[in-house]
Amino acid sequence: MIDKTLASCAAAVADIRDGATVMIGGFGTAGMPDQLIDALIEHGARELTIVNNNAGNGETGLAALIKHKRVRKIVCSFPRQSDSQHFDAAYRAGEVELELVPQGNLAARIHAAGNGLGAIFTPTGYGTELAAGKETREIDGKHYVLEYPIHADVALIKAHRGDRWGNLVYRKTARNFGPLMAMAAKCTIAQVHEIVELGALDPETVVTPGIFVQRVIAVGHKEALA
Amino acid sequence: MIDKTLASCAAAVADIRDGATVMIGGFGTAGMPDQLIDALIEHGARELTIVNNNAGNGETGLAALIKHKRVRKIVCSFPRQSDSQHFDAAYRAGEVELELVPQGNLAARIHAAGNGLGAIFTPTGYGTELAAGKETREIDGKHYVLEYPIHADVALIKAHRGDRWGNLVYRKTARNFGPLMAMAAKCTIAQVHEIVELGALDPETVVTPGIFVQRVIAVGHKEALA
Amino acid sequence: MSGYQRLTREQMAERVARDIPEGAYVNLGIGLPTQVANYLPADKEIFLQSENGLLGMGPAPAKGEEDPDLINAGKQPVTLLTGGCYFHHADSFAMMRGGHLDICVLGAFQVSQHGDLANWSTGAPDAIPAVGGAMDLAIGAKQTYVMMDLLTKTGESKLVADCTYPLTGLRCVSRVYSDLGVFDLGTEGARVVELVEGLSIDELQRLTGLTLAH
Amino acid sequence: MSGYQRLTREQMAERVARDIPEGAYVNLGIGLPTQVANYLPADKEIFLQSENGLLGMGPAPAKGEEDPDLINAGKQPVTLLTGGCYFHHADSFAMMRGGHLDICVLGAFQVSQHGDLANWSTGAPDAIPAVGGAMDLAIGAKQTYVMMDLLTKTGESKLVADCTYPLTGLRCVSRVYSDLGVFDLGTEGARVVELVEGLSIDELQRLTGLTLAH
Repeated sequence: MIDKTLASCAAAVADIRDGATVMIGGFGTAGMPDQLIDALIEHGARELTIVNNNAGNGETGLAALIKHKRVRKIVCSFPRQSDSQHFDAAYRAGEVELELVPQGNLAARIHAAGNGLGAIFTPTGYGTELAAGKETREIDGKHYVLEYPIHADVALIKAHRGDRWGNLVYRKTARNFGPLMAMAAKCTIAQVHEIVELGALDPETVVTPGIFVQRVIAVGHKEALA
Repeated sequence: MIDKTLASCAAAVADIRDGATVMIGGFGTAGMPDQLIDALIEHGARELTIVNNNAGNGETGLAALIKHKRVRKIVCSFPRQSDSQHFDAAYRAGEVELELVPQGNLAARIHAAGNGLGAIFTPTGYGTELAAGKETREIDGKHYVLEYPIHADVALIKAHRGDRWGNLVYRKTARNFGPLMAMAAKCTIAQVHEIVELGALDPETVVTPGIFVQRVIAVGHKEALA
Repeated sequence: MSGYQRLTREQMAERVARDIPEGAYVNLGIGLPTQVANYLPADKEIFLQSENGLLGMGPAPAKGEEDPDLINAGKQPVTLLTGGCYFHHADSFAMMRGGHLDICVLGAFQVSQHGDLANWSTGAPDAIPAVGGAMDLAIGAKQTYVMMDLLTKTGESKLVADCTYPLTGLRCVSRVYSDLGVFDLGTEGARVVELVEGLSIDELQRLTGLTLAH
Repeated sequence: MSGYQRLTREQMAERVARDIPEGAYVNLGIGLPTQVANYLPADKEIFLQSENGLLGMGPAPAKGEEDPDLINAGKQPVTLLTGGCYFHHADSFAMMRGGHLDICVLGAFQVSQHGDLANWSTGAPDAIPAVGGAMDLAIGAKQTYVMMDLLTKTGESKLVADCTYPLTGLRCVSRVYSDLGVFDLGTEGARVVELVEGLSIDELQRLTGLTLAH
């Protein structure tokens, strides 16, 4: 019997190594796998490259990971926010390297990794400084920039429900990067509100098929969730 | 009020022009939009370029379209089958041009069109005669072939349920190319078993959001469908 | 000063809203463009997309009804209309980059008369850069509109011959809605579509330093 | 002829099945490889993927229970296991091309000692070509196994120094399961993993015309 569920977030992140590339789901705090990040902080891996849309909000989740000085580099689209103080400080201190990627290129490059593509000609960023030095090409009268896939050693994502085969469904806009990151990482770890019996998820509505997920951990419902 | 539903397949295909590129959903007969194809035959458009996984089975659907000599070119992965007699005859008679595309490249090229990419480096076909003359590149030690998106004027697809905004859900393996083609065509026409009230489709489980669909026609349930 | 009255931000939002037809798929950028939603006619169905994964975005929820899993691109709580749906980021940006959105409304630091857009960075050497979905939105929609005050607080025109701030996209803005008038942009330069009352073309050319067709 | 007994197709399918571990994600190609499913142990959970959009494929349905919307890549009616799911073609080929499948089992016209595969076309000038998902499967899975009779009906080896038929993929096959033995392939050439009883390496080298490590 295949059972991808684990009892604790600590067990799920225990083999993440120093220097690993870790994708973290979420758009702001929606879909941010807080408990897994807390476990990662506790675990202690350092010199991480983090792929996320943002660079942390407030004091928890990715912001806490940065605060604890575990992050060497961040690949993201929108680091600077009103509550990104820990990133701001680390960046200004030269402790964290930043690779700024337009959000659509970020999604497309993660998607390309999951799909096994070698590179993609993307329309976004052409003629801007974020494409400086990159290969460009005119195709059918439009200009494109060549962008490479973003792969990861580990993806930490948050889903709504999961089963022991790793099938996942998400909740509202907390879905965001989760399904893409699950496809692009060697090991995808999902924290879910609830683990359900095999077969309880409608096969027509599974968003992330289990093949893309290696570990599932139930962290319980938040009060507000329907 | 926006209402994308139409009363008949005939009305839905009435503006398809001679020489149009028409994507047709389906893998074999699963997901093949038979009623829309029948209407297209009746409508009479000629010199069509058809994009489908196959090149017709038996006497109905795409096979009938070929039999009626409406097809100038087929872009597909698997034309030759035990029941592809109409394609076989037209091809041997030199009446139909064939562009043979590996199935994964077909899916990826359609997907690239829907996503606005200019081209993709794909792993499939490298070193084979289906990549002859195509640009190739070694990226991180692997070899890739440059493939271009496939766009269409029209996509004819079959879904299970739809609403007046064009949101669609599919049924089992009849989903196949439908969601991709809907993204890659200027005008996507979906035949569905049933049109439901707005809101009857769970927003978490819509597979094709209405933005990708221009016309929806109910053709009734087949008996066997649960 | 001349005897003209600048449009308020609310009036600008109302003006943009008037040009959005029923059935349009629209992305409203963070900040001022978000206010356009307040002026869309209730009797027309217009589809608002938010790049974090929803189509058919509704108004802000009532107090106490906020759901942290249901937010817009500005990370504010929103609602979903009946008939709306959720999707992941790749599908969301497919909508934006694949030419499926009809209209995108963005703010700007500068727009060139030919439609170049600068709205993500002032190029200040000590600033932390952030781009989000701005570059994707700028080049992806069928029509990209900009909504901005025509002049900076110090009186410099934000509609310029050539952008001096870092670019978001090239030749991507087709129309500018400003507090002083509406402009169509293109290879021929800027054309005045309408002006606030009391403002002359001559005065507008003086304020922008541009030759404006009309 | 020597005193050895070729494996039947059923025995070959059983032999392949024995090497598929619990938890593996597997695509079984059309034709002979499909039979491997009949020999997978019932007490182990192995995930069969079919490229037309399902994971967790179950056995053929009972007579009268066929659903035309639930078929495999060979267009035969199948069932879905509890815990299986459906997806569209892009996601399906992402599984195949993105390195997510552990094992893919294919038939072949020829396999070179270095792992080149020819299984989609005999190159006959009047044949109508068809490739389907063969090229995607060949290069996408972590391990690509081939299952075939070692010799053609006329006695020519299908394990060859270099393929003469049009290629499906380069250096993609890691292992061949044949009616006469099992071979590992790689840059060093073919290595015999096991032989049917009564067959000698010498005889096998004579039949294939290859130098075989063992």
